[in-house]
Amino acid sequence: MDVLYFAWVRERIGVPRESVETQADTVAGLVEELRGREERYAVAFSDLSALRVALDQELAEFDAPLDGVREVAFFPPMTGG
Amino acid sequence: MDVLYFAWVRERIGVPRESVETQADTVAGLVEELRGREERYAVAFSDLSALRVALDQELAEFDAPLDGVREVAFFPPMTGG
Amino acid sequence: MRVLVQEAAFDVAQQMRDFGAPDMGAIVTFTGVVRDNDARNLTAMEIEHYPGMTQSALTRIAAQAQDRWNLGDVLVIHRYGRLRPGEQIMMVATAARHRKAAFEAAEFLMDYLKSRAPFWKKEITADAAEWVAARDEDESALKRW
Amino acid sequence: MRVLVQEAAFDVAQQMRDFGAPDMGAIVTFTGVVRDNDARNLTAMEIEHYPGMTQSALTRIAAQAQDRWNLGDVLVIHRYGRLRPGEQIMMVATAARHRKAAFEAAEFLMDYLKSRAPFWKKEITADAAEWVAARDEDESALKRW
Repeated sequence: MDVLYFAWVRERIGVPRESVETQADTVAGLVEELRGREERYAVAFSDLSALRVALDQELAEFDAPLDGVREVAFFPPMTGG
Repeated sequence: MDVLYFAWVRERIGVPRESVETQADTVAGLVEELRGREERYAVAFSDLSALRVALDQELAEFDAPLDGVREVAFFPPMTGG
Repeated sequence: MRVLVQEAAFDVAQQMRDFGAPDMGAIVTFTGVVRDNDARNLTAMEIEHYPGMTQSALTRIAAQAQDRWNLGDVLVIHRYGRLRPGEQIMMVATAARHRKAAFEAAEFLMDYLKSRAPFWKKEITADAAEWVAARDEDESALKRW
Repeated sequence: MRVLVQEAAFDVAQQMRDFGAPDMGAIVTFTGVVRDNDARNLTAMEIEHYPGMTQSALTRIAAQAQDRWNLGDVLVIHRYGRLRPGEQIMMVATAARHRKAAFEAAEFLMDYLKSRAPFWKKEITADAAEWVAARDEDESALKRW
């Protein structure tokens, strides 16, 4: 699936998007996998309360299932307006 | 003093303004005098709760003194905006 | 601050051209338009006012809003005379540092214009003319402030 | 309904030219402007967004407002990219029969744009660049609705 990063999440991980192969059932599971990859992921995902997630461009929770999802995006709380 | 009427008060009394000689101490006293003049005044001033008053172009209460006042205006509740 | 009482139509765009101030991040405007009545036969809305008092009453209301919300700018325009459905009656604009203040100040201005500015509206139809009655909600809206 | 996500500047006057609808007596607009920071050394505000999601998120928020307040018209414009102090970031406009609905709908739009539209702001100064943090008040403002 495609994994996208925005704002400081993007800066910490160093890329705006990447393709990820995962067996995780939920967003939380995917986050666990990513954290185990490299330090920069562990840093970016160290505090989930500071992050938001969207599945196929809709806001979701971290316990949401990944079944059928093609695009996951991680970002800090939005600051529009 | 000058007495001004607006909106339906003006229409009921039939003039937009007139000069009035009064001995009344308060607005309420002036209203009493006017009511006694003619039917059209009695009709216009029949329900004081439906009226507002301004003294020298500032909103006032019916028990306000007329001392030094040059212009009294009677009108229904305002409907600006 | 700009307070205009006029019979002529106004152009919102032109009024907003120089509106605002440095460091004011939020601008709110309200524009009132003559609506047709429920029977859809409104010919005109006639707006009477108290010439000697109107400008000073509006200026006082605008100054109160400016002080209370630290507005960087404030604008009030109110027309009088005979207006047709669809015509703009009035507008207010507020510029504040943050959105909450800009919204509150604009609502304050509207609540006070409704019940404390010396205007009276009359609805004219083909066969009748009726003064618009003040609504209890308009008077009680002032309690919020 | 009009929802625009764009890098280019917009002209409020031009956007408002055809705005509104018959029988809508109240029009409220909100315009957001880039404010300088407290140290008065802001060079630019950089606004990042999530291109695939932005338009649909804004459209959903606008449609919610339209349904809930029976708006005759609704407009949302939000820019992205590099903006200088004083530039307009975004605007919303609402047209309703009465003023209360027009104000509420505009405040609803702003509260949701702040916390539910995928934009992120970064303040650029001569020697630093810092992401603007979301404020707890902005999140809790949503509870009102």
